[in-house]
Amino acid sequence: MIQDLLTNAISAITGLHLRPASSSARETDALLFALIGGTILVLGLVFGLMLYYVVRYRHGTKASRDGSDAKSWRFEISWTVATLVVFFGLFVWGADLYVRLFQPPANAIRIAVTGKQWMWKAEHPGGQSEINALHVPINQPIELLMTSEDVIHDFSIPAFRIKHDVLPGRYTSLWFTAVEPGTYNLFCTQFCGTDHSQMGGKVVVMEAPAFQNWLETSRTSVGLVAEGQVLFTRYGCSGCHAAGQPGMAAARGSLSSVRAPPLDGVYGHPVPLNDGTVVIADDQYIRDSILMPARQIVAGYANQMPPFAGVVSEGDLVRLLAYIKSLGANR
Amino acid sequence: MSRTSTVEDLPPSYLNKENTLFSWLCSTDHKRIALLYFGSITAFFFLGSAGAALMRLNLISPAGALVSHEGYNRLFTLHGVVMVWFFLVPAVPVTLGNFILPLMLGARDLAFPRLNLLSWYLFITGGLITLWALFWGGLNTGWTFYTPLSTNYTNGHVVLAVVGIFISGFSSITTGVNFIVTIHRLRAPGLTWYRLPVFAWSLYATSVIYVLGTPVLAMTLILLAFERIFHVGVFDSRIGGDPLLFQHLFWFYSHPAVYIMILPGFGVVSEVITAFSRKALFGYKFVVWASMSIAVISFLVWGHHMFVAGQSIYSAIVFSLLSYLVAVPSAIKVFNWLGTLHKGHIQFEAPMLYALGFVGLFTIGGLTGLFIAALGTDVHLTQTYFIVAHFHYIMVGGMVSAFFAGLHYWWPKITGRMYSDAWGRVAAAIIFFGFNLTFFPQFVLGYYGMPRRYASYPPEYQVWNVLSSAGAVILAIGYLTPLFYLSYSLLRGTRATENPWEATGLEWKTSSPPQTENFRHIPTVVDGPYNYPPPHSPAAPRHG
Amino acid sequence: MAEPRGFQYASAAHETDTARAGMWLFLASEMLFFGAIVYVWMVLRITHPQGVVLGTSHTNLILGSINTALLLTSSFTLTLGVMRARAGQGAAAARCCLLTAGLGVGFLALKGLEWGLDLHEGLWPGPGFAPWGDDVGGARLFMCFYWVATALHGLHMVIGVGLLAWAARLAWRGPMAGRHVTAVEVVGLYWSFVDTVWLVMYPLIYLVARP
Amino acid sequence: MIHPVLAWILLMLLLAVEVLAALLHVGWLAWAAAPVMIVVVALMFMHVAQESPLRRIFAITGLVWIAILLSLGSADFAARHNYPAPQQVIGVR
Repeated sequence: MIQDLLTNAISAITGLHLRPASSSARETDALLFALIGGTILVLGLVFGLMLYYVVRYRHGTKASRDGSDAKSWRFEISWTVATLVVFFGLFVWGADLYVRLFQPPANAIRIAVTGKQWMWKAEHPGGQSEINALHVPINQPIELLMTSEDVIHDFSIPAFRIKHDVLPGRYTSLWFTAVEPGTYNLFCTQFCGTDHSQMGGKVVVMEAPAFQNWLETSRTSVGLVAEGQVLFTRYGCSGCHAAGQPGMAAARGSLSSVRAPPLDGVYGHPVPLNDGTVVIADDQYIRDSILMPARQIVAGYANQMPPFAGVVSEGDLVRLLAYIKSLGANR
Repeated sequence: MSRTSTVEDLPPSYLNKENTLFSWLCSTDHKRIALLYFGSITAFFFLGSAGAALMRLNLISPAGALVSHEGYNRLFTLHGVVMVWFFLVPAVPVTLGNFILPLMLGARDLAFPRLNLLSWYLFITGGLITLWALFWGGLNTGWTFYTPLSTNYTNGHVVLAVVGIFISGFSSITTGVNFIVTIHRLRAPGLTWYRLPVFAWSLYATSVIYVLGTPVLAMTLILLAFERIFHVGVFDSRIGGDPLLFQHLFWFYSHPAVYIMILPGFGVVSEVITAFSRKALFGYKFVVWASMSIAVISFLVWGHHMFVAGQSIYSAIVFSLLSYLVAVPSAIKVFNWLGTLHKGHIQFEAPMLYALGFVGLFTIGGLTGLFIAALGTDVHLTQTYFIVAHFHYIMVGGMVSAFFAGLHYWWPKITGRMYSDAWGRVAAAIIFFGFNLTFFPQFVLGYYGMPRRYASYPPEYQVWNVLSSAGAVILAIGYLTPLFYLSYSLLRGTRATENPWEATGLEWKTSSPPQTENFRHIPTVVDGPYNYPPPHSPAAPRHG
Repeated sequence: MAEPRGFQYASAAHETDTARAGMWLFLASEMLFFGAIVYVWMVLRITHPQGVVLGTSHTNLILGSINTALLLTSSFTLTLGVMRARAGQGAAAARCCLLTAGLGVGFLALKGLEWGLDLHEGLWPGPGFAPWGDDVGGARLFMCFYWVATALHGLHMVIGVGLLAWAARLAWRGPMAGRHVTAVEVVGLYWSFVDTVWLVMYPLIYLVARP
Repeated sequence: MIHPVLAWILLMLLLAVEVLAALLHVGWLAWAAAPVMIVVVALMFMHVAQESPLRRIFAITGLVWIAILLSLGSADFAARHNYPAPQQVIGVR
């Protein structure tokens, strides 16, 4: 726990997890640092003058007050004009960046992104689809064509310094060129209801050969798992069971507010039950736990889950199983 | 004068004229109505703060330490709705403004005293209805009520909350009408426009926004309620409606509303800084017209809340440019306050400390506003904790500090009692420190990309969140301290003289607390505001 | 010179003047209220031109026009009332107020009839929406605008009728000095304002996009 | 001051013009008649011309603010092209 905190602290304070990872991110950072520099200068001036004045001109000092009612309009005009000029410069700089963020290059690969409460689905041109994840090759412009099935969401990748709202009934777009391989956070940043803070995932930036490999391998089995994940949300499983975010699940596991056992890393592993026995979580166990949850209760939890027998069709059950199986590797 | 004297010993004033509950609840005296408002907004402030405290507690742990996701969503909705509509928007105008404005103008009351009382009843009715919605079933849309989440996808009591906000909106409009007409029609003889104290000007500017912005919010809320009740409406994308239309309408009010919150603060701080620098306001006319131009330009910039929302990029560019324009008058004010300090005779009573804190925190808030007015950086920073930090620097660091500055400054006039200045200074220092510790880390979190309105978050954000929560504890102590020493002052404070700060302004030319008619004889004004004479002798204490 | 009722005023004229100023400022606020719904119409006109045309083609031009005439006439009768009140003819002023209120009730009755016909025709934007053609969705959006705009205007009319009754009562009873004139004048301002709101709504609903 | 009866007759004529314009598809005339009618009501019935400058300023301010809302607000919709995305459509036959 302490060690975790320390590691997190170092990463958090240095911002290592947020080095600019796209071509535009570096430009955004340049403007940001210019703004930070200017802010420090102005703050220094304001705080400095304020402190200097309140000390020098505090009641009772002998500092000269002559000429304190001198005409002020020269000062007024000069600082008004000065701020106007600086502000106009900042405006032009920011607007230039923004306009370019809205003009995807012609050779961009188009990936369709759909947001819904509370998950992201991405579909590649080759038919590969993924849930709460986005795999992209490095140094290749990517354009996301995004829409929502319900409320307004927002697709945000802080490491790329970009985000855009995802609206129902129309397409919006976002483009980037990743320049650093790695795995980055993906967030929904427009408040979208109960599990808004869970509506995220990972953006994985890969070298071209690795990405080709990923495309080849994910063409097949991903279908059932992806559909299973949709059902996992639709049947309300995700309301209580943490899944698909190992870090989050681990953090949750240590807390008393958890209402149901997290499902990451469950499949194929031993599960202690509250009658003292231990079972291996195989297909039959998962199946029984969905249809008749009261039969086997995981140690440390109360049974609050309704039975899904007669609710979940056999086809859906297969997909849910595939999804929960896929979580087995997340330990 | 004995420290233990009771109300009955005092000379006749608005406080001891009649003291039945009925006489307070049916009073049309602006001073008593101001106190009714004081009571209600203090309650709302501590309620909203409690929501914030629970949120900060929850965010100590990445997975959420306290409440479920739904619980967290309800908490920040409660915090936002209560703080925005039932504390920040009314705060200074309806309390300090209501009390001081007629005194400042040399008037016996506002132009429409019964309307003033009605506005309090509207406010409290709207407030109670909204509270009912917030507690009975809860609300999880955020204070912004974005469609279609609020219309078709939430099961909170949206309509009820909207009705409450709608009703309290009427209170804003009636207050605004009352103030503007009063300033036009009830100034004392000789009190020309350029002799008006800046506080009166800033209330005028605020009222302009009340009167012209609030009705648009009212219509927006009606359209929202229509859509929620009938499952069809102009924002419904399923039949081709546009959710962005809601955002345009909503921000047309809600951006100027930000200036409703801060403009009166500008006024208070101008009064306090001049009084404790014993010097006229530097560039009085510039400060006045800066307030008035903010009231106008603030209506031209609402689109900067929608840079990544899907509006046309041409609109975004225009709104960005206009947003920079509205920053200019704010910058002018900061420079003018500094100019006022220059070659003054500065004293450090509690109100002055709060005012200086305001200048510092408002400057930080204003400068970080430039980051998000710039389109390129806004794309990264918007919807993150950077936004949260930015507007809290303006709203809490700025506005609440100004509210405290004004409260301490006019406290002797309102209550007729002095408070412990030492405790006031201690509280000001605690608040300044606690505030920075709470909200500065949120700038860093925002830059690192942590989204706002998150009940749980990836663990790499924890350190800064813990720092922020620690600051919140200190801030809470800072806000509770005045509650104690001001309550003590109410009961046992020494009697205040007519003008304990030796300040200018008509409000100091009547007894403390004032009588029901405000003035025995309406004063005639012969000179401009802040006409402070040079101090009698360099080291002489001014009072005591 | 009559004594003012409020102790904060120098004279009764000061008080009357201030009341009128307050009403004008409130009307400025009301302008923005209805301005917002005009804005909605404008956006629909830009984004759904065909839908707005389809919606407009189903509105009842005859009833709408009769109502406009009624409302204009009511504003006229109230202006006569204000003139009577200023001339000190309390009873005549009260009669004008009541006549105006009667015309207002007539407007509301016709409006109710129109709403009934609209519902019968299937113009409610919910399920069972009848109009068919290009951009039905846009027509439904237009009908959302129509119902909200007319309902809110109607609500203002109802309030106006109440205010007229109040002003008529004051004018009937009181010596026509001071506040009775003020009451009729201020109510007159409000009523004529609601009239101008209808003068904006009328073309937006019935005329401009009529095919 | 013109007698209100004349104003009323003028308004009725303008109303007739408006209706005819709509029936004969002269769109601009329907547009143009309405502001004239509003001006007539404001001048003849609300006595704007006789009002003090203060109250005229109040009225004009309201109009200016509406202009802000309409112009800046509709600029976005005029300058934007929405690419509609398929979604569930409710209640249409």
